[in-house]
Amino acid sequence: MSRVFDELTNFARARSLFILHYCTGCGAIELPPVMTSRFDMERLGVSPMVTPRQADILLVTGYVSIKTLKRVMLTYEQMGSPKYVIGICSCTVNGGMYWQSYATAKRLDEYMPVDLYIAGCMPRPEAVISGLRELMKKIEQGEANSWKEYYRNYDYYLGNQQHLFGDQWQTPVDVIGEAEHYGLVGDGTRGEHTALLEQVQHPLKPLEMRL
Amino acid sequence: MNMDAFTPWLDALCGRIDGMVVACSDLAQRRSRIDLPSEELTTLLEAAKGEMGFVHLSAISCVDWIEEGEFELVYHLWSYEQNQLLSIHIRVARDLGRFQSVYDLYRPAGFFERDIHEMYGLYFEGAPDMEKFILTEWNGPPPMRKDFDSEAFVGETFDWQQYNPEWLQEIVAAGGGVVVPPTEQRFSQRKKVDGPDWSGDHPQAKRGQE
Amino acid sequence: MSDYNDEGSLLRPLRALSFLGRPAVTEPLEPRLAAEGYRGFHLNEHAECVGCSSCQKICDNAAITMVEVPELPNDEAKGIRNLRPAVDYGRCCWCALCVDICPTGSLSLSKEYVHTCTQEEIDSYFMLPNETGMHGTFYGKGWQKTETSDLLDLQRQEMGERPAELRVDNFDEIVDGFTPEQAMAEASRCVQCGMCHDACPTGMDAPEYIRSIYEGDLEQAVRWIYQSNPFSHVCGRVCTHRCEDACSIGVRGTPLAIRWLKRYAMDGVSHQRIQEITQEQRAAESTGHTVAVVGAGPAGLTTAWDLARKGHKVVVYESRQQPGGMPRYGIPEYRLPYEMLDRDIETITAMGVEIRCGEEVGKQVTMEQLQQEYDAVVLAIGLHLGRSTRIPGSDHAHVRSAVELLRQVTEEGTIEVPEEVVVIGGGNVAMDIARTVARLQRQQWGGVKTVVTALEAEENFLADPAEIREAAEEGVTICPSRGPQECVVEAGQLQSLRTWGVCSIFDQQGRFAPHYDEGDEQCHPAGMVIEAIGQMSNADQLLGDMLTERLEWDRGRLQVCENGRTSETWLWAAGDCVNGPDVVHAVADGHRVATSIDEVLRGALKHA
Amino acid sequence: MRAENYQQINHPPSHAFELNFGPNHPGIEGNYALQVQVEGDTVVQARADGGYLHRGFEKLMEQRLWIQNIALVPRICVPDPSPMEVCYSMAVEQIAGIEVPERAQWIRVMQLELSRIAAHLFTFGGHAATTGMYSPMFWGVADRDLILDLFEEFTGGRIYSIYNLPGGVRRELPEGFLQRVTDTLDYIESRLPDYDDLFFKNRVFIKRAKGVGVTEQAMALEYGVTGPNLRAAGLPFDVRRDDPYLVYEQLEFEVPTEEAGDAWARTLVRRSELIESIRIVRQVVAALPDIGGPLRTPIPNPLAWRVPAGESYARVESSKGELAYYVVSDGSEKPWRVHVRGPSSMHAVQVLEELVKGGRIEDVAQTMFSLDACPPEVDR
Amino acid sequence: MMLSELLLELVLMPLVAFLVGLMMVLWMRRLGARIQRRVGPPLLQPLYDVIKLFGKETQISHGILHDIGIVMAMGGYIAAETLLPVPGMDGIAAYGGIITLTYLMMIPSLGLALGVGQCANPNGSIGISRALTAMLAYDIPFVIVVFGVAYHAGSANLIEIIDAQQQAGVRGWGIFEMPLLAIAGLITLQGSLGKQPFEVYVAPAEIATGPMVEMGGKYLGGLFVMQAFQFYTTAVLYTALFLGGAESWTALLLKSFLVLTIPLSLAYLFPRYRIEDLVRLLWKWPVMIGLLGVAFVL
Repeated sequence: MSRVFDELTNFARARSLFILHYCTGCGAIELPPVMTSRFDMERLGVSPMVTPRQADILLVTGYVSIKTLKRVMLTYEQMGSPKYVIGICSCTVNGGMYWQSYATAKRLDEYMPVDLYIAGCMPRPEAVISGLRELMKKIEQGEANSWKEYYRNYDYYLGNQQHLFGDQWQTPVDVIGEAEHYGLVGDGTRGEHTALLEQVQHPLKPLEMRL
Repeated sequence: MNMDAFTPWLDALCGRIDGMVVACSDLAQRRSRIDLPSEELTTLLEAAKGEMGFVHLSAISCVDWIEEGEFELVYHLWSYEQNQLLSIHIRVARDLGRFQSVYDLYRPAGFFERDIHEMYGLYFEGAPDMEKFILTEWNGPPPMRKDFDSEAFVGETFDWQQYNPEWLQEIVAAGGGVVVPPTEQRFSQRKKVDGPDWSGDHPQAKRGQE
Repeated sequence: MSDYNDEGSLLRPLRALSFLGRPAVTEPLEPRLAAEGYRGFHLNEHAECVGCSSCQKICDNAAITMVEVPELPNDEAKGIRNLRPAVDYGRCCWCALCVDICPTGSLSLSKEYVHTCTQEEIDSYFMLPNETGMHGTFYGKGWQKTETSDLLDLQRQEMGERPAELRVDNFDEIVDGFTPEQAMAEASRCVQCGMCHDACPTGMDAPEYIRSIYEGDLEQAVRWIYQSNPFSHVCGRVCTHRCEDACSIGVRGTPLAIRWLKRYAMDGVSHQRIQEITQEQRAAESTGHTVAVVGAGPAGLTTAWDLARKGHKVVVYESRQQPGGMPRYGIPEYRLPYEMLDRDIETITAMGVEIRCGEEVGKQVTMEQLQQEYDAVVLAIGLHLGRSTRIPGSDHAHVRSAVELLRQVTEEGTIEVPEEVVVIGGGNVAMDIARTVARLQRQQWGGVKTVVTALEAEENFLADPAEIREAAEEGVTICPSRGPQECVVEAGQLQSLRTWGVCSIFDQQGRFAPHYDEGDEQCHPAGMVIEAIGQMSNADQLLGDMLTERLEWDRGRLQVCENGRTSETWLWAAGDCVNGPDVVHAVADGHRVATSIDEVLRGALKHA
Repeated sequence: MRAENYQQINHPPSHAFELNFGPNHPGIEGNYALQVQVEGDTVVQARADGGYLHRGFEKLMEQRLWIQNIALVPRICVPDPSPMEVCYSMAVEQIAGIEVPERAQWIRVMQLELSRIAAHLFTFGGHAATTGMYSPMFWGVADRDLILDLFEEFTGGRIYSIYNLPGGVRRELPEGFLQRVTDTLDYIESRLPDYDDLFFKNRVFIKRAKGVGVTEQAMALEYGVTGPNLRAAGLPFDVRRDDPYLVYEQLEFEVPTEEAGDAWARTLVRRSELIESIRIVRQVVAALPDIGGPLRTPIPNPLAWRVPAGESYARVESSKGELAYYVVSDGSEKPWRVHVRGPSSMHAVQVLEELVKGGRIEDVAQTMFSLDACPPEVDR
Repeated sequence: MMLSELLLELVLMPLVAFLVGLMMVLWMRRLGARIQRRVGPPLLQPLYDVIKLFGKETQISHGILHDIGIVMAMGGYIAAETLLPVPGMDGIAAYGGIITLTYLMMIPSLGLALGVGQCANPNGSIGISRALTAMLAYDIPFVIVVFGVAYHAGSANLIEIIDAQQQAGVRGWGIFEMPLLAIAGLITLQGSLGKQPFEVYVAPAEIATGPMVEMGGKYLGGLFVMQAFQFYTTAVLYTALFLGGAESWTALLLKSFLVLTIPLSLAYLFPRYRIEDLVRLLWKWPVMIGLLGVAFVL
């Protein structure tokens, strides 16, 4: 019975995907065509959503500057599981054409687990659509579980974040608590970086998350 | 518009302002360049704005001449009346690190000066807002300075993908493999070669030994 | 035009309701075929690509890695490497500059543009473009190089030379040399692939000195040149430029004039300054070893130069009155002014090399003496005897060998030539003698009646195409595909050369066995027939019988190991007498031998 | 999941509170932020916060060869990339003293104007969407896509054309291309009445847009407003006409203006500009077949090309306003300095802060979109 | 009526309402897609959305009131459905009447306000204050319309209102009897559905979807369900008041979809008003027309 239920949810999940409408980089310019009449992603049940709480897919559209990456991390942690991360454009994979820039983060997978990459600089709408369909296939088969990796290897991701944002880095989300809640505590959940986080963690003042 | 008045005005201005040099003035191309001692800047700007209608500050560009130890500031002014662009070049000592703002005369200077401050570390006195804008999360030195090496910073801070696809494994197994990684052939980063190495053996001989 | 004060209407938007009944503009879900000229994933014709890595250089995204593919051909002489570009799509920005700069035109972009992968498959972002495409399906070529988009300058700078009518009656140098602008433009064409370096027998750092020339730093260029070649003036003029055959620009265009650039760099720096520069590399102290070199040609002097540089004492024995060997006695002055050769030799002697001219080994001094006096001896005697066709009548006194004749011209300044001359042979020596004779004929007879006959068809001539063209311009008649049969002698007077047309030169096994069309017979009237069909050496007298016996020989050539050492431990051999005639090979050989001797001597030092 | 797992954030007990517009907010164009102090529905203070799209272009360009930068520049303004590459090329050409063949100049004009049409169609949609009307966005983006199809065909890329090189353009136009340009323009013109019905004559929209974000001419001049935004304030200035480049002098076009300087006036100016651009492209299409000659003045091997020492200030009229490149060469293979003066660096910062102040929350997004501010241009 | 039968109806009516409501959501999205010249979502899209949202692993609650708010929002409508007579099922319509229904239809907004208030997100707060203001704006004409219809029918009981119209034949429908009220009702309908030009409280570009800003998972799912109910309730109510109800389900679906088509397609043609414009408009035109209509009725 629960398997049937799981399959039903996966089936529905694959067919109803809300993309977070967050234009992190230049690839965002090919999203309006994807959303609008010419390529109409609503055909696939994909629609844009404006806040992380509502969204299922975090579409990282190209390079993320370090400043943006902080916000992307906040956003990612606020999204409800199961959540999927798609990295589009070259820049999310290996720095892209900005690989020698001091301002951008180079590899998205160091900071959050990624479900799918779409190649291109920037990928055409058709490529984005193909990517979405690929992701839908994976979700339906229950293979898109990167969000669990974030809990299981939180220490690794947090370490990379601390490396970039400084030791004082913290977010309002208690990831370890969530990991326990989901029963996803793994060997990599806790480690030296989470220990550091516990040391520096302090109650957030109003609107401090504005950064 | 009074197109003919521009050149005489420029000439007259040279007499009024010490050290002002009209480096070139091409009316057909609508571009003129003025070199100026930095302390005369305000005088010139006031004259340009008040007398010739140079109300539009198109941009302030900063150039880091590190070997001369100077920042060059270029004020690009446009006159909607004359349809002429005036580029005013001044030099500021790099070590000093401060200069006076022209915000009072030109509001757009607010953005440009703020930008130059965070990118070059040149502080403008009298500007309303010198807070960081773009680089709020940046702790390093002003990145546009020539002595900041972006690539070195990147090399220290980030890791790259270590691809090892199947086709490469096959090639390696057959005796080939990566020979020239991309960073070795960066033509943009070519240092001027110091010259041949005289001391060793002749390269031909070396190759024979390989 | 819209009016700002128009309040608009609440009802007009309702017209858009008509779209409820109109069709959608949505495209089907499957990806469309991209436009012609689309910039999708890379394609690379592996058969055309030569692995020059220009694509890698133009890509500042550092997206291209050169990967060695062992199964592909690798031929340095032809300028083909088995390297192929692999593209990192985590870096690429699809600007197609790599396509536009590709010297061979093998790179292009396809119309394929969809690639997705999961984190585990991230390796698929790094791929080796081939002819089909990223996923094995060919979607058609998109962006390809066109004439407009080509970023390379395929046309060589025209080298100025004096017109035929001005040069035919004198031995002044023909080419003008590059002007600075030309040299700059020519140097700028270089993509620094280093194919020339790999193809050059002596491994000259051509990319580096071309770069230095482009940067306007001729002294640096000279430094680079002297790194590997003390005969820089000579090679800047008469080198057989293997480098240019390998040049990747030459795949689609005319290769860089690397030889002329070297000439430009050498001429651009004063002789004195060159000597100062070369002294930079002289070893500070002497090793105390002594080496004798027999023959002051390129090979011998290069060996001497290298050894002297490293602090050994070198003495060169030269049988003739002047040093230089073949470049002096075999190459006519209109190609290589002797002044330039003298400069090179001066530079070498300035390094401390002692040249004893007129001391012929075997006469004034014997090999045994050398063996005892010196720690090592180098044999670099060259090939100074002409081969003969041995056809009937070739023993006539007016049937001469080209090398001897050229030597005579150098030594005597001029010789008497008959009104009609026939040259047998299609190589550079044949052209040299033909053009020399043509000049002399012009001086002595006022007109040119020189005929060159060769077995080969014109396109297969061994001589440089430029040489053939210039010879023709100067009035030399070229008769290709003629096989010499007889030097017709009547009443003791040489009358003519009788030739047959050639059907084929080699038999089916590729052996030399010319086949003639006997019906196609011609007689070329000749007061002199000059044979220029190859050279050989004669070392018997020089070496002495004992030594000749002890050494190993193969078809008249001395057998040496790869380092130039003979079966005698104290004796090395270098140059044409080992390798056959080629100046730059001789230089390379000199380096190799010098390195070997230096190692042996130093080893001895260590052991002692 | 319960809230206990989250750290509580207590808000200050005040009727004035802060709202963050962006960086993740549908009312913000691109990745940009505006911190807004609100009392009731009124904005009392606004502070722009950029840098989310900062890539350090100017630094990168100092590290790359002259030609390599061509791939970099279009990325500076994503919605309207063509002026970037043309302007950079022009600046380099000026320093190097390269004449651009006439045919290339005409093609560049076509490219610029097509890009302007595409950018304006995009902006209309974005502007409409900020007021809750999404259909024009769906239409506009879909129609813009037809222009992108044209770009794909003649430049090889939909968005980033990378079609210009210093000295000219990279490729010949494909066969029959001009006809397809005409067809597409015909189509877009035939769509204009639909847009008028739905959008430009929509009473509710006009009501929303009028009086929002007013830049009076004096204020516009003081704040360095340029482009359509300046023309909407009544100053008929257009770089194409008054500081002409390429072959704009040979083309006939109007410089439309409006007096009011509000969001609606800006929209109207853009609409007129769209029509003018179509007119310009038609002139180019008519003229191009008769203009022969090469497409590019050859430049030396890009791996070794050294632009002589010098400087130049090239300006073009982008869809957003006055775009300028200040390029300094020290005679080496790489630029010594490239300064990009994006029009949005004015519009999105000081002008936006000023216009939003005193306005209403619901007009913040509209103000930004009506200014057509482009954050990547600010951040570079 | 048997109690068991009644209970069955009480369960069935919201269920049917939910399903029909989902179809209406789809209808809205398809209408929009048509106008926007595209294909639009597949048939079961609203259902997938709801299932997915309820199936989310993360369900972030901002406190008990947050939960209650959403339950109120849905519950208000579920209760309202039982008061809405449909062919074959009257539920408790006979006991509740139109006045109760009117009150029940306000509960969701209040529930939402309760829940969103707990989220402590300024955008949500602004959104909910706008939503309540809007409710205030459209409730006045709504009450007038309802009053007018009830007065005309001489009963506040929906069953009787429907019966009265059906007996009078097509010409006896409210829309012909009370055209002014019907028009006022239509404008009010637009307001109560919160569709453009009255879409002030979601306003993504202004306040990032207002009340929904902090909603995720089942909370957002609840809102989706609420929207389905809302469409259904308003459409069926309008049908009952002005289109003579329906004897058969075919007629009901036809009529209610037709009714919905008007506001939903208009929604894609207009931008939103500012909130004060909305209040002024709704207090001006529908109230005036409504009062005029009531005057005629009187």
